[in-house]
Amino acid sequence: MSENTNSTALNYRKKQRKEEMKQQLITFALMIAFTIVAFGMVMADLSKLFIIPILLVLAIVQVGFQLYYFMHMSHKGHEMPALMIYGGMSVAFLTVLTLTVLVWW
Amino acid sequence: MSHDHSLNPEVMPENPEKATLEGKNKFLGFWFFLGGETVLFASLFGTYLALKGSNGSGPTAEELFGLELVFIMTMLLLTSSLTSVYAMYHMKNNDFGKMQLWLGITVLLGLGFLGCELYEFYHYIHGEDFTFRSSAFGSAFYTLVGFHGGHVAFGLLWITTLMVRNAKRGLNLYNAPKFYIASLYWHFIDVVWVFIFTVVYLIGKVG
Amino acid sequence: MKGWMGKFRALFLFSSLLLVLSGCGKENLTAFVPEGYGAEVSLNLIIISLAVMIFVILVVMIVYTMVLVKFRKKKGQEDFIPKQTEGNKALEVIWTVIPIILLIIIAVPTVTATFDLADDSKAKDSININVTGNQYWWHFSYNKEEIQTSQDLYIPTDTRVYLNLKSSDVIHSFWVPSISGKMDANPENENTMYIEAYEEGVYWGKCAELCGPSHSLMDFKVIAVSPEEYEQWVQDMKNVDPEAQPETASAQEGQKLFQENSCIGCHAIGSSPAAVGPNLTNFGDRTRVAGVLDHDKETIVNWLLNPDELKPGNKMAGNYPKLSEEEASKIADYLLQLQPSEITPESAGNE
Amino acid sequence: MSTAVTHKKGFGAFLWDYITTVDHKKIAHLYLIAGGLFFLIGGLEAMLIRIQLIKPANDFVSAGFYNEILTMHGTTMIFLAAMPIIFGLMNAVVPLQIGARDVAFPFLNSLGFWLFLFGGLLLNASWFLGGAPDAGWTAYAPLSTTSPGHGVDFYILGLQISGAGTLMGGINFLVTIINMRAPGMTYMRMPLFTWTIFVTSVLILFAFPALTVGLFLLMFDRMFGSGFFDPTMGGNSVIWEHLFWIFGHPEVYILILPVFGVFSEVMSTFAKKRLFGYTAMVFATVLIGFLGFMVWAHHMFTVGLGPAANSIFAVATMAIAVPTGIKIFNWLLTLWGGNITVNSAMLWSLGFLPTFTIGGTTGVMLAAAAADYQYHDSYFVVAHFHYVIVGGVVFGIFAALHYWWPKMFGKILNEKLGKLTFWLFFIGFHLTFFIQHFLGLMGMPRRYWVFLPDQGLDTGNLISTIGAFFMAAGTIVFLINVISTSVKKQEVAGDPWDGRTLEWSIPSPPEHYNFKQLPLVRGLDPLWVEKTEGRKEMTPAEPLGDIHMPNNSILPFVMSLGFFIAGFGFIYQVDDLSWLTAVFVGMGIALGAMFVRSVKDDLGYHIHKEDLEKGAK
Ligand code: HEA
Ligand code: HEA
Ligand SMILES: [Cu+2]
Repeated sequence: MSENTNSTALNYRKKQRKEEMKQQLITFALMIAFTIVAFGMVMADLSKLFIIPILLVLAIVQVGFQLYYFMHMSHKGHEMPALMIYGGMSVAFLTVLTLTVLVWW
Repeated sequence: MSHDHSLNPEVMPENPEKATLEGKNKFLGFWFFLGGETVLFASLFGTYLALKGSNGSGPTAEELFGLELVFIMTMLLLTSSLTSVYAMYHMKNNDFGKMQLWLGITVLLGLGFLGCELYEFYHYIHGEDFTFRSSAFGSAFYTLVGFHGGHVAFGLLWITTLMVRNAKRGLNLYNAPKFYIASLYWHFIDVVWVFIFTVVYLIGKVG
Repeated sequence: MKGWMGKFRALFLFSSLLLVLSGCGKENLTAFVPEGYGAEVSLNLIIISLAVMIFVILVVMIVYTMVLVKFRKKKGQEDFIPKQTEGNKALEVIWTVIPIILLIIIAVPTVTATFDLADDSKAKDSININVTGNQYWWHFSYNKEEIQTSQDLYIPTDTRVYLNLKSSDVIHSFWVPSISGKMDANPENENTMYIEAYEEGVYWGKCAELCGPSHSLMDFKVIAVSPEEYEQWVQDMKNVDPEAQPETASAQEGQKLFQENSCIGCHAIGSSPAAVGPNLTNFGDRTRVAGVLDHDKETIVNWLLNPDELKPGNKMAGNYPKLSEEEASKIADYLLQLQPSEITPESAGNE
Repeated sequence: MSTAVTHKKGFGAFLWDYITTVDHKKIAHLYLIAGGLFFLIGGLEAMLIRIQLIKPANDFVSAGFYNEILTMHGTTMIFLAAMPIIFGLMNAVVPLQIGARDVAFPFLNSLGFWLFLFGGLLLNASWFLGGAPDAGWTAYAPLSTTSPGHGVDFYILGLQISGAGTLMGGINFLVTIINMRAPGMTYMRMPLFTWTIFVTSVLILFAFPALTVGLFLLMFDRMFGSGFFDPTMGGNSVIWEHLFWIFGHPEVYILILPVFGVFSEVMSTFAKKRLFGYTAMVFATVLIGFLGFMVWAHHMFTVGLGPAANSIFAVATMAIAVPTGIKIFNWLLTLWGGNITVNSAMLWSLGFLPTFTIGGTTGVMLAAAAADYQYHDSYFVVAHFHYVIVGGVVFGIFAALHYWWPKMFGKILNEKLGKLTFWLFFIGFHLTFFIQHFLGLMGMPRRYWVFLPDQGLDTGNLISTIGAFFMAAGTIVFLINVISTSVKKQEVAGDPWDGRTLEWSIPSPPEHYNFKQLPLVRGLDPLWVEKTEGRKEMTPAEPLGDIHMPNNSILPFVMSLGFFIAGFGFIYQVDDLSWLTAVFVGMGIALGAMFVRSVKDDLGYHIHKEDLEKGAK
């Protein structure tokens, strides 16, 4: 590989990263917005049945942002990490579900 | 091939954290560890949810929690997540100084978060007489939030150690994976916090 | 009920056969001879699943034997390299589908039976008994009738009796194999199950959840009597006078000792709810002392002198002043004459 | 066991070598020795149980002591014997089977072992320090939270420490299998043992955290006054049951899957056939692992979860019979049409098939919730799980030891003694446990210190105890075999069984770098592929070059020792706060060692090409 192609490749990569950084900033803005919405809804004292599902959805989307944008799970080479994270999440889901539903008074 | 190839690479490759076999292993192993941590925190969340009504004669979640401080803490931690993204951005551009700078900011934000949390606990214990031993709810609350806080503290220690240790010698293929997984860990802490502020504080407040 | 009884006869024959094969279990204890509804439902399910399992095991064993007979290395063929087969789609489908069918055959009655045994829709109109597990004894309180008793649970035959199980300390499990399967008594919530005995009898019950050193000594009895006898028992128990004077002098002194030595602080006689120790209202009618020991004066004296030796870790030991042998004997006399009812285990045809 | 080289070095150096080693083959030896010792201890406890139950109302041991023995028997066998021995096998074999020079994290590998060992020692120290845990291996609260003395504290800290080691092992093997396979070794060419270890590691990764949390909560309740399981504070003991079984059920598959792998290897080797239905076997393994996480409440049918939950978990549990059945029939068909050599390793495998089928089918019977109301916590359950655990896991371990002994130690175990071991153990096993199915239904609950006379339980228990003595005899014959083999002078070639997989393509025992040149894998059963084409060795995938090796380290030992000391501190600070010093000292040592580890570069070293060539004959 000659010096030249090497550096153009490097520049290209740099540019790509800049693009990505921009995306991440947008993600961040969204996360902040979501958080504010979540807190706002609770402070506004809306109906419980209405808020709780929305709160959970907001949280899940935020976590998706973290995983896919901040932790780069969308990049290639993350197949196994994704598999194990989803595996962990399924077990986590069952665990939380059981402990909320099947421990009774 | 010299011994310290990974310490003095001629060129930084595109993904320095995954350029060596050791790096690849660390990267993968750490992700898997996070998969396990997911179950760990799920068990704590489940326990908390099962016990959050058991406040005995003490305050309920709704009476106890205030949202202002939690909001500030959330902002601090979310921002620190972004700053550690910046740090990794500069790592990939092989700009060690900027990476250290952003990591430093991350640590400061984390410290802020931890400070708020300690203040909150102090307030509950001395102001509200709500402790680890008050009721099953108390035990579950402090355990869940405390486990997260412990993770934050460990993360701060870890990142600081990495920064200090490598301050003089800069970035190389041996420490790049270490920086990278520390930042993954930091994001994960944020992921857990998102659920804590949603499930514990916000839903707790809603009742 | 009649249909079930018919089947029950057939089952009885089958299970007797099993018992012969297995060298017998104790009647009134074994789950192989169901004497109650729950045990019968469970045994039906056991037999269905056992039949399927025997079929599965037979199939495996037949193939296995053929393999061992036909394909062991033979003299002169040491170097024979068999064909390297990769697999066989048809076979694989067969041994996936057939087990699924077999499992459905078990799953359907399982689900039916599970819902059947959990049915408490009629609980309101039936006899309800609160059962409390304690280290290491059982307490029964008939809430409608204000009757309190321990260790021996009297129930009428052919009637569904609902039990509300709870524990006062650690987890216990209520099990009377010949009448019904078990249900845990948890410390923080109440579990409901029902039992129904077909025939009069005294059935052995056991604690089935590890609860401490004397876990294996936490036996109790279910005494099933005819509904008329049960009614009478209820009347007798309701009319108990806790202060009644015993007849013999020794027993009278025993009564005094019983009160002075603070026995009464933990135990109770009459319908006041029990606290730390078993209710002794009908102690004289018991089949066993402390659940497992022979019911005679000597044993009771020994028990009073040194309960920990007979039942390690029980909560009576050390909680009352030391007794002389004479005192113990008097207390035993007092206790043995506590026979408020004519309905006793004998009425059910003892053991 | 010891090579000539180590002898020359003297015993001190030999010991130091093992304490600091990061070589997976030596760590395997450590796991096998420690696990083997714990197996003997657990077996001794089993013998005490059986002697106590030889006749009704026996008073050979006291009631409290019986509970300690039975708790320690279960805990020791599962956590300190079966799992570590399996870890030993996977350390010995997996890197060789995938054509790797090492595991992904050699340092963590060593740390995992020392954590397990120190955790196990801590647990067993309880015997000498006022009494062992006595709440059953399941440690149900509130019995465990209220159990007097320190027994349960030892249980908590011992398992916490050794559990951390296990989790590391799991992650390590996952990464090893994913990242370190030799060129050409695709996933669908991996030997079945490697596949089962892969799935097992996933199970470890997701199951152990639940136990970790459960143990923490138990610890907080016992030591720091929290109220998770204390009903008076609003706690709920059912949470512990869930957490324990969310871990506990996958745990039993963590035990059984690796030996499924072992049997697959042994049967195909000695039938001289490739594994029948390889793809289906892989699929079944994954499916068992997957389903294993959805069935835990079948241990809780009598807790009162309600008929809907019970039914769901019952049906989910039954579903596991399908993939397991696929395995059983694939093994039978592997043997079908083969040219079967029946040696010791094969005997254990052949003994396994009917035994495990019985144990598995009784498992499905247990899964029928309404019937389980009768079986639960009775000897029927004891019979079931010994049929699958002893008839599956222990038989599998014996099969694996006979099969891989030459690879690990360069010597073949004596065949005559091997067969004697098998027959004694096999007969004893069925004598002991078959009758227990009936005992259970005849009304004998488990965890009973005594059973009463006149309840029809005498004969069955007597037979059961007699059987246990046969098993003990079998075990002793095996020990004799091991000792006499290791003192014998004997040379074994790399490939004594005409093997099929990569581990048989290198010398026995292998060099510490395993493969001089990484092999090129050209199919399933790579060595067999080469053999059918008339070659005796693997084709290398790379030219001879320098080999990078990790440095030995004492730090894992030090770290584990630190946790061990801190463990004592935690246990005794309840009585006397000055024990907190031990907590600080211990944690200080452990954290200090971690600190050293993280600031000191550990780049390993290289074995040079020239030295490798010199070594070549
Ligand atoms: C290695 C360990 C191991 C294994 C592999 C298994 C395998 C299984 N186990 Fe077992 N089990 C234990 C270890 C194990 N178990 C332990 C230790 C306990 C007690 C813990 C304690 O309380 O202390 C226990 C307890 C236990 C219970 C709780 C009992 C109770 O406490 O009341 C149940 C209930 O469902 C159960 C079910 C099963 C089932 C359905 C399987 C299945 O995986 C079995 C599948 C296999 C087969 C079915 C055979 C082969 C299949 C065929 C030939 C195909 C055709 C078959 C059919 C159509 C049926 N087990
Ligand atoms: C891997 C798991 C495993 C293994 C291998 C075994 C092996 C054996 N187990 Fe057990 N067992 C459990 C796991 C296991 N068990 C569990 C989890 C429980 C439940 C505990 C609880 O309820 O909490 C249990 C419970 C249990 C009980 C029920 C106790 C009760 O409920 O009261 C019984 C009773 O018979 C028993 C017997 C045996 C026997 C006879 C063996 C035999 O196979 C053992 C054979 C081995 C030997 C006999 C070794 C002999 C060695 C020597 C004699 C040499 C000694 C010398 C030196 C030390 C130098 N086990
Ligand atoms: Cu299970």
